[in-house]
Amino acid sequence: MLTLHCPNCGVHADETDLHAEGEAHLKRFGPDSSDDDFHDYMFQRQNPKGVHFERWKHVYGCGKYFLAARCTATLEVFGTYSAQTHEPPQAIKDAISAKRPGWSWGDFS
Amino acid sequence: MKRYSAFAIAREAFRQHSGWDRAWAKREPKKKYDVIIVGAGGHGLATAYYLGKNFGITNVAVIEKGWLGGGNTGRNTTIIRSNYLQDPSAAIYEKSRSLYETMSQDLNYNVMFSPRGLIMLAQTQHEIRGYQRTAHANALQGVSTEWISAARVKELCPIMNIDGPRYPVLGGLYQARGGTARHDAVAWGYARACSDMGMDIIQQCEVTGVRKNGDKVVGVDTTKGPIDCDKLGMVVAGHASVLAQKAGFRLPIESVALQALVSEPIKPCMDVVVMANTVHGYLSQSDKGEMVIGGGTDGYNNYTQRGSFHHVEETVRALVETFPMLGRLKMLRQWGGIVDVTGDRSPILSKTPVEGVFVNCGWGTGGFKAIPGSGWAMAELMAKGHSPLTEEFNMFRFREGKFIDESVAAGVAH
Amino acid sequence: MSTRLALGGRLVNKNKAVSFAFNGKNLRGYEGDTLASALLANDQMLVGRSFKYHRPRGVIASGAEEPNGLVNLGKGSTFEPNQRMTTTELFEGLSATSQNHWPSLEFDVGAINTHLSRFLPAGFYYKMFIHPRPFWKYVYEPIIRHSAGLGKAPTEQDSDTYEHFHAHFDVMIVGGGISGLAAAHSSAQTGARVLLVEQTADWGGRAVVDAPKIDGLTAQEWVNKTVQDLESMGNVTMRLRMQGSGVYDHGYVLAYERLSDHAPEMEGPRHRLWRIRAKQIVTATGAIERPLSFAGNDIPGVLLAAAVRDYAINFGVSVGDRTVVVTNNDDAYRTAIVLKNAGLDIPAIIDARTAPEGDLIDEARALGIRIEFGKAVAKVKGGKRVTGVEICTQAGEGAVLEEISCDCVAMSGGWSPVVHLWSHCGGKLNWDDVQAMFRPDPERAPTGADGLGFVTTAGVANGHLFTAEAVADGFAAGRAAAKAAGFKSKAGQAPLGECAHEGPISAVWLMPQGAKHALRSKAWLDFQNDVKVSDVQLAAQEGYESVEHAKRYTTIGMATDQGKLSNINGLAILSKALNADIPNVGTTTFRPPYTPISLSSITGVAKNELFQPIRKTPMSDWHAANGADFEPVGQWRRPYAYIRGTETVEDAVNREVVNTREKLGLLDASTLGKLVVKGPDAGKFLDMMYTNMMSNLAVGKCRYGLMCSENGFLSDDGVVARIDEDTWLCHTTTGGAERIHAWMEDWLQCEWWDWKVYVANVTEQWAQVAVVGPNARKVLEKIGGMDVSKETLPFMQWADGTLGGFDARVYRISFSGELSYEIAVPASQGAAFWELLLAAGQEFGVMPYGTEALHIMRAEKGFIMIGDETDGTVIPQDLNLQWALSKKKTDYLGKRAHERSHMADPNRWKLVGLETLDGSVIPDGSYAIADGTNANGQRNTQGRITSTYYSPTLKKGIAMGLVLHGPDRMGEEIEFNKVDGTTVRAKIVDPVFYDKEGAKNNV
Amino acid sequence: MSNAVSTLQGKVAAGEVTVREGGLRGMITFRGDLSNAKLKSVCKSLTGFGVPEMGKAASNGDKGVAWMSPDELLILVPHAETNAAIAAIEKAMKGQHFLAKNVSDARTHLTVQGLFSREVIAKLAPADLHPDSFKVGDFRRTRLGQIAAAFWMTDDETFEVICFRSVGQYAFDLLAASAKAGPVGHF
Repeated sequence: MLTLHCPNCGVHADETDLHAEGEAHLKRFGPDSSDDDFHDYMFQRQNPKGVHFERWKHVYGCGKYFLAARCTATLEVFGTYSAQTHEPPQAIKDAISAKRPGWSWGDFS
Repeated sequence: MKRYSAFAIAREAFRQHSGWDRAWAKREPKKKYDVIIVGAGGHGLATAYYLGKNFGITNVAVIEKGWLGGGNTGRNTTIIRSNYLQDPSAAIYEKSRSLYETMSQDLNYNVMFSPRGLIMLAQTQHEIRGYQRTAHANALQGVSTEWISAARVKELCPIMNIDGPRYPVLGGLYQARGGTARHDAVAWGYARACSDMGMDIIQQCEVTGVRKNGDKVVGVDTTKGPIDCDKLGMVVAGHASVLAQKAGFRLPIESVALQALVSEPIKPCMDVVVMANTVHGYLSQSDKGEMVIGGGTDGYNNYTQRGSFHHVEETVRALVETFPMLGRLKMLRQWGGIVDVTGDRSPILSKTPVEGVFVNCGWGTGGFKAIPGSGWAMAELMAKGHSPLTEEFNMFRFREGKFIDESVAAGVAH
Repeated sequence: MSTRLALGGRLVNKNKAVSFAFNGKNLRGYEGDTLASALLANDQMLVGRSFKYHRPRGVIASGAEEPNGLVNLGKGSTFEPNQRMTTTELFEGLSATSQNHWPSLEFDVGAINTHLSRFLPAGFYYKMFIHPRPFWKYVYEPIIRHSAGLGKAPTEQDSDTYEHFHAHFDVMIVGGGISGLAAAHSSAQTGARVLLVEQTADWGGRAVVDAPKIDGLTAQEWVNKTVQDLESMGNVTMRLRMQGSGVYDHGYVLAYERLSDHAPEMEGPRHRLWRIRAKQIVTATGAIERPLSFAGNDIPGVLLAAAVRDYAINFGVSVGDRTVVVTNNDDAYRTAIVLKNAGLDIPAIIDARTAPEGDLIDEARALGIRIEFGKAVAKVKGGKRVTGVEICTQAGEGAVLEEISCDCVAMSGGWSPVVHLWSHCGGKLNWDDVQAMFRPDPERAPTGADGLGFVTTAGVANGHLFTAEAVADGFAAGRAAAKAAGFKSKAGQAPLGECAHEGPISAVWLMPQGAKHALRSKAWLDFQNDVKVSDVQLAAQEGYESVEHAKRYTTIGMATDQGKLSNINGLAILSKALNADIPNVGTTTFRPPYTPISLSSITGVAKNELFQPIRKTPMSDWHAANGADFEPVGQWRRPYAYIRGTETVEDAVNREVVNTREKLGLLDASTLGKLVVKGPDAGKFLDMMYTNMMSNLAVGKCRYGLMCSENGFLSDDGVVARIDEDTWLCHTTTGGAERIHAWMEDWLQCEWWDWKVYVANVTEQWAQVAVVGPNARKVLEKIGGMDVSKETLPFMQWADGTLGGFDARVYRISFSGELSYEIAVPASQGAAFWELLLAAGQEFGVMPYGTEALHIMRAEKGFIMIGDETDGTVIPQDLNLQWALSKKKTDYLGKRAHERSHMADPNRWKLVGLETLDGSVIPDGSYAIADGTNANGQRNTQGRITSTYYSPTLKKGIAMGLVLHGPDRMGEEIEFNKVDGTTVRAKIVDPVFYDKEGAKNNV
Repeated sequence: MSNAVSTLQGKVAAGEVTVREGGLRGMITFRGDLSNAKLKSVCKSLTGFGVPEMGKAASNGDKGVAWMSPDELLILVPHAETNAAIAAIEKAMKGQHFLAKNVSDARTHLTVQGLFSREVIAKLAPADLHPDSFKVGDFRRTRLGQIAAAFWMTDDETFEVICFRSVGQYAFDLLAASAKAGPVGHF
């Protein structure tokens, strides 16, 4: 039963107030993209056992999306941050590095 | 191997059962095998079994990082059915169901397959249409199912409240030869039979790497040292992504928690399996008398084998509403497993970008019922390079947009 | 015999007798008794039958770990099976029956199994019942199921009420013994918000029974004083009869409060399930005494030593007159001493240790009790009741030295800390070889959201068995937890406990250590499931070496006590059989709940009308009062049809269709989603959302739009209206409102966050009525207020105005092919507006119609329905909707997906109309068969039905379906299957069955 | 207007804690840049209160304002004045990117009043309702049973609760059942 801090409304939200929205930082590929790019965008997922970046929606709360850095093996939360970004803020990355030296995820590390 | 029978038991009874051998031999890995199967769950063991039984390939090792049958095989709600909508699904699940019919005899191990009948409840007009569509599809797929009335549902399952104020039962899709089996016994029975064919089942041995020569697999590194092989089958469910990464490719799957629970045992009161997809719950009674309850998956990636309680709450709420007598029972135990789900919620049985590496994963919440069929098909794929049963389940279908979507009619529950 | 003593019984009120019934026999106990103590007081030693062999069973414990004393409790709507009598407080009129026997508890036919037990070893059912095949389902399984199962199945709905409660604490302490109290005290002193829960009805745990001194006071005095202190503190919440049932991730704790189980007449909920969020959790859950494994240890009259003591001190009940104490540790001596002092006979203390020393031993000796060192019980004599024990040397194989007659055996194999809650969320254990127990490893605590440990164990649960250490450890744990929760420690004295010096335990896993098979096969590990030492050894012999294999193969630990008594003993036997160390074999996983909790408590208030929300439109009450036959559509309930008089549902539907086509129909369309999309970039945004162009829609006009998922599949459709320069109003399907709103927000927040667009879901602000039929305009003109003429308000336009005095927005759109207006008025006025239309429409033959009539009319016109023609696998091209796929736009959601090979495949099935030759209705879901079979032997198909109805307008069956190359095969006949194996022939036709030229609407 | 009625038409479940449907309330969803000066001033002029801090609400009788999200306010005005208020907003915000919609009838407004009203809410919502954590002036959007709801306190014993109109009956029954079940004795 997770609790995640919603950076949009400041509430430390219970999992039952939230909705998991899948992997974060997916890059959209539209018309004229290659089959491989489109396939990866639609279906290929990191699904790591460890550090993960994912989307959440504060669905019963402020209705806003946010992103979370979480460990799928321990459920430790390294931090939550705005959904309006293409990569995790440095502070989040540093927090992860402090706990999981040498981590990497997609293009991030 | 000493055959199991009532006579064997009687004989042993008079010598304190001292004559029973190990069900499966304890072996250290050889240097090389024709085939290595990673994952000694039901699917992995069944694959090995049919490689031997159907294709005479017995120089096989089944490698397990924990204890055999310790993954989802040993932590599911044991439902067996084949009333699927789409042709490829109906084919492999019906193959599977039919193999369950004779499994106890084939393996000389009583897996307690109990074709007690399974009902999928229709509680909305939309579900009625969906299940009638499935019934018509099944009729052409050679899957024996029938659409039954609410009254018949009540007759088959008297403890159900079909006049619930919220979602009255409008009818159901009934598969008379669907049912349950003893999950552990399926893994143990296959393991015993594989071992008897001379295959090595190596527990407590984790694969740490996949060794390749160019684009072809040549073996694996394990915690018990390197082992060579010509072909490698990855049958590790929730950990498929992790293992695929070691082999240098990715899979279109995600791992999430699926939870289940049992009540304290009570005297027999329910002789069928019931699935209620509108309210998301399914229920059966084990031979021990426990009411076995399952529901949908959790929403987020999770490798802990622990789920979130509110999913249990939703499932219990749904079933108490449908079966009011459950309210006075108690939850004895709840648990979780890691299931791997694909983009269309159908499994992957496929060749991979790495020559000689085959993958079997993505069964989501529906894996147990598929064990023998999946093993049968996977063995054929690995032995012959193709199988009509796995054709549509290849991992490249997502690229073409050629999905096998069962949620269409059946909802999500398995 | 077991009976009530003249003295003792700290928990019972001997001035208040309570009458109850067991198996129909009327008995009396006292207020404060448990059902178990009351039955023992009435010499009811035999209380049940075991699971597999139906062996006679007596109470073995005095608390939550009891595996034998299970009863059916109550009647009818409050009947409950498998109630544990040791935790069931006695109340006036309690009625219980024993379980798992036929015909009676004393004489049980199933007991034949015990004589067959040699034929029924662990896993016997895996090895037999294999042939002949049908016998498993029809013969063997029914027998096995019938003999299993313990309690009776309830037959009625639970008539009690239940509730949930959410609470947040800095520190939660589970267990109200002296360690828990000390922990609560120390953490509360820091100002932390503290919760202390105790599963029983009183504070103090074991200490108040064994009465050590704490801070110079008796344990009871210290407990009273501490409880008073805590109650006086505003930051402490204390709860009795409340169990910490499960610890979950991120400090979530499930706690089970039993409010009225002990007093069913009480008002209010029976159970309250607390959902707690605690920053830190301290588990001061004590320990459970282990049985010893000797032959006949399951015979009624053999109890845990501490339990025998509990019954004497707490309830003033003697389990037997002559009690033999069997032990491998000092603690059991307390039982001998207590009983001796109570004037009961202790023929002997059998101590497996060779030369132990300790205060308690001296005390027992001083009382003149015979003590035998290095000895063991070879076998307990008796059937339904202990009659004696055979004594042998522990080091030997069981040669009997002497038989001692007795009617009670008090055994103690040592203590196992209750580590369940610690382990639920991943806390790891260490094996303590000296104390022969698993202890929590503080280095490997369960970790929370911050990655740090959030559970601490305290006192006995932490392996500190002796009072002095236990209270000190509790105090320290409370402090540490508060500190971890962010509260600085204040000064404060840890309580000082004193107690007798006890010598070390010596692990005894089998008695005698060389016991032969005959003895081992009668030495029970799991009393409820009938698992014996020989069964676990057999499992090991057969290669079921993992502790999980052994558990599942023998069913040890799978009983309703979840192995509280059997797990460690079984594990030790398994380890020995494998020549492995206990820690290397490891434990099975601890899963919630600690003891079973009622499913009703999990449901809480959510049953019957509160099971799920029912969404209602402003006109719902009118529908209900006027014959509506509702169908659930998501959480909405929409009228399927309005039944009049004696007509059938079908009659009603047909009447509604015909009346609407010929006169005037009203549909409550309020559930249709209405999303306002506003902003400078709204047009650009909608062009991405919809497959067709929306940015160029003129103000005042409407356009039908399609939405696809990014995967290319049709997800929703509806009419979009351009309200003003930067505002659009998008209608969605009934099921679509929330889904599409979320979909839009997703893209706006996570992909195009720089676009200036706001979306608002105003679905429920409006009551929307579809006024449909040839007389539609007439009724609107009658109520008057705005010009709805063809000229002013042509098809696919909208206008604001007033109608009959109501502020209204009128859309000239049609889903039926008839002249049709959809009118939105504020929801608060919806009911009144609906009534107005009905009244005004009388002269025009107005009738309301339901969803089925709606479906039929749209099918007659060949309009698609999301959810019928679409099922998540259908793309617009399949429905011949290419016209709605904008060629002008470079991008929209789903466009790229449509470029994939399978979606561009010319062999995809396409939408057509279908007509049977005989006018009959094609069955729902039928498939069009093709020649031959596929590689898996399945019949080939070439299409399927998506919608099929009887058309009361055309007086024949009509259908729509997807067919291979369908549009190119007009007039061709194909066969559709029926579930009975027959087929029905149908002709491929244009899907527009009615008013092809659209004349009806063009007025 | 005369035939305007609220969801439950003022239904009451009286008891130690009384649950009451609050009748028609004027409510406006007001989205825009909350730091915008024009937005601030129109908020003040309509409600008498400035733009609240994150997670706060201020109300006085029929008028009030609540912080819904970083770009959304809920404006409370007398029901009859709602459209006029929206007109005022549109006038004031002309040229700005904003949205103001009347949602008065899309909502049900309930009050929960009595000694253990905190506990009635806490039976249904996962939020921390301890007096130290949730006070008069705080505003919380969360889950109430199985529906979304928002609430704030007008005094130590009174909660104002709003939810969607369609589930008004469910919300009322849920709260009434929880009130009827009695106090927990925690807060």
